[in-house]
Amino acid sequence: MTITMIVVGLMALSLVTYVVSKMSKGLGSVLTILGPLVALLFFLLEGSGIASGSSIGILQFGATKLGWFFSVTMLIVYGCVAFFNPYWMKKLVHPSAYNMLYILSLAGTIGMFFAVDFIVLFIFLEIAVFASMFIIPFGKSRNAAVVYFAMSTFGSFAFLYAIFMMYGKFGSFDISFVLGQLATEPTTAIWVIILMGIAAFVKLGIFPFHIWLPMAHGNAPDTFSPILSGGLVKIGAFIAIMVVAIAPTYEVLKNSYEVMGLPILIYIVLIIAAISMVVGTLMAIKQDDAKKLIAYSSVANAGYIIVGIALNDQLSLSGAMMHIFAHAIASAAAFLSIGAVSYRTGTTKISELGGMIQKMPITYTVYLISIISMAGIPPMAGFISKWLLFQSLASHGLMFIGAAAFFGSVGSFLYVFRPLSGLFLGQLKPQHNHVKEAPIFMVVPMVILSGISLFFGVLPNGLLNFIGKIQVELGVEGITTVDTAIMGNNGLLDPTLVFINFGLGFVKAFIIFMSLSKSRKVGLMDTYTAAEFVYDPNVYHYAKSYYAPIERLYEKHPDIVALYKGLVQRVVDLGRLLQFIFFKTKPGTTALFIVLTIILVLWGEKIW
Amino acid sequence: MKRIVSILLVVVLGYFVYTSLYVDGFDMAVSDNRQTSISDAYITKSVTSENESVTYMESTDLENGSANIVTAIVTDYRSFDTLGEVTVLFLASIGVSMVLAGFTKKYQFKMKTNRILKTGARLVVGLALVLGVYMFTHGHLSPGGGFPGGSIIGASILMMYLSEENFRARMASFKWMESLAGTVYVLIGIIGLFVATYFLENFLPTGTVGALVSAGIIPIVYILIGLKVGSEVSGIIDQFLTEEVAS
Amino acid sequence: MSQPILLIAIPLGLAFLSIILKKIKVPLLVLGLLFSSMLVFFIEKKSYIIGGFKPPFGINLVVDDYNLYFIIIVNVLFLVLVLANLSAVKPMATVLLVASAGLNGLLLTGDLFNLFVFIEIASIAAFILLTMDKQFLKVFHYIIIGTLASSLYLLGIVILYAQYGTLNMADMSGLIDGGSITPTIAYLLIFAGLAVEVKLLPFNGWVKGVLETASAFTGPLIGSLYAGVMLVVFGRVFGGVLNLSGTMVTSLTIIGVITLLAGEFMAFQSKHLRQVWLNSSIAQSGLAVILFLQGLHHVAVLVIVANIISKFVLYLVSGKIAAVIGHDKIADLKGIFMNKKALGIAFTITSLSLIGLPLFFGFFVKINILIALFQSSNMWIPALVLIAALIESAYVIRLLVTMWQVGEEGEKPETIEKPTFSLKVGFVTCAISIILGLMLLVSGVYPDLVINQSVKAGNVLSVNDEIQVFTMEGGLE
Amino acid sequence: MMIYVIFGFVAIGMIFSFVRLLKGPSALDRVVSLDTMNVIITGTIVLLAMLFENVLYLDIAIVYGVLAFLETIIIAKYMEAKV
Amino acid sequence: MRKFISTFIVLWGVWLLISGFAINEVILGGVVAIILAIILNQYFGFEMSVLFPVQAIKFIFIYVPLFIYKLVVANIQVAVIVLNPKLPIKPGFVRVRTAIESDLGKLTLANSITLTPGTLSIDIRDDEILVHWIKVEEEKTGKISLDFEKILGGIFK
Amino acid sequence: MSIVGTILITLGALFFALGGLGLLRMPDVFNRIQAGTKATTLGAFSITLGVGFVNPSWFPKLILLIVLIAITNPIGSSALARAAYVRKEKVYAGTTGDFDADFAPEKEGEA
Amino acid sequence: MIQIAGLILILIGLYGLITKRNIIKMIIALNVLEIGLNLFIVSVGYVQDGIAPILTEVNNSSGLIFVDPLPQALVLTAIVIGMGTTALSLAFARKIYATHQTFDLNEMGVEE
Ligand code: NA
Ligand code: NA
Repeated sequence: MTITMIVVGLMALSLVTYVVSKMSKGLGSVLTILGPLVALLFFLLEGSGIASGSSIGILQFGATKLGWFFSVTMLIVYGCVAFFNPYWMKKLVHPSAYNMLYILSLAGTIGMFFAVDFIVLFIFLEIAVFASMFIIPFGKSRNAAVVYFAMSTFGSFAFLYAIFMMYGKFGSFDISFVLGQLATEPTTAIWVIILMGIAAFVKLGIFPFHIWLPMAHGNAPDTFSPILSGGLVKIGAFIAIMVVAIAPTYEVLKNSYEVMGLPILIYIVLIIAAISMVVGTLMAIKQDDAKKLIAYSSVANAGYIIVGIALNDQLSLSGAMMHIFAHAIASAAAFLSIGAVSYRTGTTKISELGGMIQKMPITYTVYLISIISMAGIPPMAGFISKWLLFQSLASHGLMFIGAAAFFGSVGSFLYVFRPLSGLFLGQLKPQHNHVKEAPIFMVVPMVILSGISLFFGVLPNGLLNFIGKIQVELGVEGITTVDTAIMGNNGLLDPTLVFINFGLGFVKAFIIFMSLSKSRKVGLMDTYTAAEFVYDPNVYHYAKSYYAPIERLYEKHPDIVALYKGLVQRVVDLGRLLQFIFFKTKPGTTALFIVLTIILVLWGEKIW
Repeated sequence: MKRIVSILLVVVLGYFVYTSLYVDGFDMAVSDNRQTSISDAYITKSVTSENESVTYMESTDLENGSANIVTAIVTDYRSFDTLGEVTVLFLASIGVSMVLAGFTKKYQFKMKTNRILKTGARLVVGLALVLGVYMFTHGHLSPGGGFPGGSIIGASILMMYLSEENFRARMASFKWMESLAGTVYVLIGIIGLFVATYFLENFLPTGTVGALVSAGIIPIVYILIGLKVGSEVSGIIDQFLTEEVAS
Repeated sequence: MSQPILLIAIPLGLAFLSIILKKIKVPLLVLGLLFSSMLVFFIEKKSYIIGGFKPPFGINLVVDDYNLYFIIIVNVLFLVLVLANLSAVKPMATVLLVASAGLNGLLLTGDLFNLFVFIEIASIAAFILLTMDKQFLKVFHYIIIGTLASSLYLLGIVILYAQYGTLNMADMSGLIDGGSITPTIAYLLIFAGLAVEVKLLPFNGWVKGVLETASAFTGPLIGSLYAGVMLVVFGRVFGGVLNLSGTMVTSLTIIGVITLLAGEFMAFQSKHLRQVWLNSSIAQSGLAVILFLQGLHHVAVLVIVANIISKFVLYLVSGKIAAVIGHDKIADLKGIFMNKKALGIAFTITSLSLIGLPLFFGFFVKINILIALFQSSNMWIPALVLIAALIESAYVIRLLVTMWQVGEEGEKPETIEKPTFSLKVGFVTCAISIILGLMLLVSGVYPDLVINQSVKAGNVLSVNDEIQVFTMEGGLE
Repeated sequence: MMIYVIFGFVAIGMIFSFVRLLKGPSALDRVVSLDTMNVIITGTIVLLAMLFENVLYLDIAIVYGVLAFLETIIIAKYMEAKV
Repeated sequence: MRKFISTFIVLWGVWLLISGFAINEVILGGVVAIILAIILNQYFGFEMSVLFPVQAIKFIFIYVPLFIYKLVVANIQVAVIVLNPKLPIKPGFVRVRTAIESDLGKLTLANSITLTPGTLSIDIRDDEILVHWIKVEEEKTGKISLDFEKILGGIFK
Repeated sequence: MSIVGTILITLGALFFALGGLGLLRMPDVFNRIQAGTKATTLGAFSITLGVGFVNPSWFPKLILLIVLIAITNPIGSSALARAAYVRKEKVYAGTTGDFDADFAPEKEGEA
Repeated sequence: MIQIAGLILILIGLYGLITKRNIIKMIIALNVLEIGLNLFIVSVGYVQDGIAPILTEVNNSSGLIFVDPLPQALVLTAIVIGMGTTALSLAFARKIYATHQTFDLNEMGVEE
């Protein structure tokens, strides 16, 4: 099996899926499971040395470890999430289209990761974008898709412009060749770096390009939110790595003004990443919708990824890649668990739920593990990556960024706890009494993902060693590991040891909890206030206005969305104005315009 | 205010156009180069062969035997333009009748007939009709031709409408004339393509320059144009002199 | 007898005949168009003399790489359009025959004055055809401005005639390239005349009134075929005959750029389907004009081809929708495709091609535009082109999402009842839309034939050996 | 020499009529002056025929005469109807 | 038939006046005149008696000279008025009776009145002609058309 | 022969001038029609005839032209005068007779 | 001279088109413009001492100096085409009048 065959195969499969789905929705949705799993199998069997395959026209792929890493991550997410698809067939308005686009977006991402030439990369990038874009409105929002696509296209076009700037200078679209030449054209290079950086930011959902993320992730069908958050945003990370690690960015910037020993541009990027962490965290805290909450957490996590990539050293880059993987798995799992709850209850609003732990304990556990990983708490994979990043930040002495990262980590406790307590803990609502645990084929993938989070949190070194090889491929010193421990700048981290400690602590806590269990469960309807029966207990549900005191602190925060809305309104106004001027006319006005134009052009001729 | 601005604009435009045409090096007065160009060949009728000179009532079998050189251009050298022009008029007449489709009752002026006019117009109509026919049968010899000839026919119909309250032209027969004339024009073109080599080729002998029977298909084409234009103009006039009938 | 003149003569002859053979008008129309659509495949590329007078003395028709494909596209689509609206064409059969002849004349003629005649024929036919939509006042605007435009054009070519003593395009081009004083004003007048026809801002005051109410018949005809042909004419005149240089190029390019951007801005705020497409057409015309002015003829040709086909489908479907629903207010078209998926898919493919997404033909158009612009060291124009494309993407996607999805913002579609009305659209319309959509898809995956043809077409106007294009097969050539 | 005198008279006639055209005061006055000018123009074309020794101008004069008559009666009819 | 022939003759005559008398033109003119006469026959009311040549001669040799004479007189009269700084006019509307019945005759009479001294025909109603007179002399009202009436009465009925 | 021609032509041109003057000087529209039409008609006759004397071979066409003018000019004048009468155009103060209902052209439906 | 007159007529026509709101007046303005244009075209063909381009018994040889016949042919075409468009636009004007009972755009409530 070659990459070309896999990519083309997936694209063909997407069409086949459509046709099959038209005949049988169920069979079609099974294909969406088989597709990524078979592809994943091939990747795992062939390993990172997988053959690229002969080119078809311009479609030429080159095997890289980086691409392999990203592809496998993506395939795990797609493969696991796909198990949910059969359950959603009845809920979707256009199930056949969903299945087709699901596979097509996967094909897009895989194709993009292995492209050797910019245009091919761009083609697959756009395929991934528009395929996923069409799925989003199958969920709750129509505007989300448009916002997603518009922002994404903004990024894509910035990228495209950069591609063509390089093409204009070097006459080629070959990625390695063109990026290799960049250092010879510093002015172009800086523009290219900025434009491609913007593209990466947009795709990854970095502030201030993050607004599409909560809209899209929060409103996409429940089966697709995990893909968006776990998978597709990572395209941005891929582009970011391309900009910083593959392109000779540091070489280009070596003569530029430096802050804290870093080129100013890099430092600005770090600041923006830090803002992302803070904004993402703060916004996540105040979300009532679990899916939006996770989406905002993705914004914060993207900040970590960008920090790691931007610093581009041994620890940071490996941390970034580890985080890409860990976050992909964890956020996919988290979204899936919310999806499972939604499957049973029909809502994802925290305030409308509660006590789901009683009905869906496995789902609860999956969610718990995922958010622990996302918050960077041992013993999950997310902890490893954050530890590496903190190590790198500390070694650079970047205290400000470090502080932001720390704030993000603390804040994440707050926001992950909100659904945990509001949605899973607390009182069960009467209308959810009949709710059962998620069906088995939804449970299996969630458990697998949680297992992965846990496994690489405990034994990350297999993965880290591979990341080290990728780093070497990218020309950065690889991360080094010793047995089960990871070499940091100021010490070793042995995740296994950490896990054992945490495990012991957890066991202790569990024993204490069980032995001291004297509390009584009180039904939600069994509530009195001032000796008065509460007829609408929902108002007093404790998940309602969960963090009201904290939220009040930044109640009147400036809203970036308003800024974008303003921008769109300006476009609309301008359009209206133009239409008014040119079209609300009588023939005489048009004649006047014609005369005026002729005069102006002739005048121009006279002046120049 | 609007008027003043408009005047100003138009004046400025005029100034710019004037300077670019007559001041800035590009001289519209240069006309000599034209005589060495296309028209020169038209005048000496030497587009396809090299004619030294053409003499009235002497030169025979030229590529184009029309004594009126404008006619030569209109119905032969650039006959294709003319076919297009005929088509425009044809379209206009169809368009007018479609736009005014609901207008079917004859338009009556509020006043009764002017008897002086009524009698006089009949005389003039006869004269004008002869004149019109004369023009399109002599287009290759004298000024005029199919278009003015046809227009005069249309004008005489208009005169009839104006002077006689009960007059209605027989539009059906005009339609036939219009249709047949147009079709035959195209057919002549196609015959040129098949019998000779080119579309609209002048495949008949061109005779002696200046003779009534000369210039090959030119007089035929002009007669067709005359009939066609006449019937179209009449049709247009007929349409305009009807008023809308509430349906 | 593969004589291109027959593409003009036969429809004209039939048009004249159809006046008396009223009863078989429609068969005559179909027959004539069928004949044309078949004939186009047998035409050889060369110059055809009319009347036996070699150019520049006589009028000639030119068939070359530049116009051959357009002749094929336009004639076939014309037939297709008539077939799709067969029940509506009866009163217009004669005019349609003339319109067909007019469009062919515009594409074929090698003479500047003859071009004027065909502009008039085509425009007057359009005026009359547009009366089908009963918007007399709006068409009147078009008549006045269209006539003003052709008068300006005529003034321009007469000035050129005064200078060069010829009306033949090839002859004129040779004399102009031979170096003489440049009659700027003539170029500008010709530009103004053609700008009205190709809908450049601010020359296009007539467009909105005419196209926003266009039917499934007049829409594709005026918005796609006429627009395409007029752009081809624009390219022929400004790419092949006149030799613009200096400030003039800049000034006129600015007009093109303004048109492009303003078109997209106006489309973005449009609330009606056909209003969106007409504004989008304006923008695309601006783009094609920019490319012609910059000498990037081959990509301009690509833009025109893509635009003819996509606008054809879009206007056709939009017109049918408006006819069935009674209006085309986008907000009220929620989920309209749910019960007519085949039509929706064709519409979607076409729209996606329009905004240049990969897998669709439009993508290669966009990429090749950028290649060409960057190759000629343009930095600002591609940036603006991309901004325009961004706006276009946004409104097209918004439109598609609306038309495929039911329910209000925030509602889950699965809980909403699907619309029960059915979009009664004839089989022919669906079939046509789908076939054209598939063409965009196929040429989106394998665009090489079209792209290579466009390079040949561009080279007809001005030979450029340096042209690089991006195709599926060869990558960069 | 004579030709100047002749054209001088013609010009005077033309100018006077033109002044009436401009002065009006009623629309009909202007039409009357147009009618008069048409006759003068017809005569002038005949003069030009003599001057250019070209018989073809007479055809033009005849056609002009017919059309001028038509113009006059159309306007008269129109004026009459539009009381 | 008589209508047709008279129409044909007039049309042919006009043609020949325009085109000259070359044989080709005579033939062509004849053909054209026949066709036009057929077409116009239904619209052309006037017809000629068998005495047409006599009428024509009378018309040309008696009416025309009188007409020209009157015309010249009329113009001199107008010229005198116009050139007179005082502009001595005394305009008025008067009615003139005529005994002529044929339309063509009435037309000729009205035209003659228009082109002769100081008078302008405005309209014909039955046997009256409304005339604008530039210098009204009440007693002469009846005489305005007398001369013409006599001659035309001899030609037309 | 051409002397006669020249004289006739000159006279004709003179009449044109007089016609113009009449048109200009006359006080009301009826009088203007009188003055303008008569003078210019005679002028046209005179010129046409004069040209005929200069170029005798043109006589047929010229006669046709004269006949044409002789028919059309008075009719045109009458039509205009009738319009003026119907419209009750302002007349010169001393005009006798008036807009006689008895002779006003019939309105439609009256007759 | 005639050329300038033609240009001035074109400008007057343009002025009329810009300022007039009465559709009949607009048609008239357009016609004025077209007349100016036609005048201009004819004047382009003017040749010093040129005669009308028709061979006659008097001017019997192609060796004489004729004015350029081509612009005259073009003008003939332009006139007829102008006549066609004028007829059509007048028909539209009548139709519009029948609907709106006025020729004035301002009175039709056409949005400015
Ligand atoms: Na025109
Ligand atoms: Na050139």
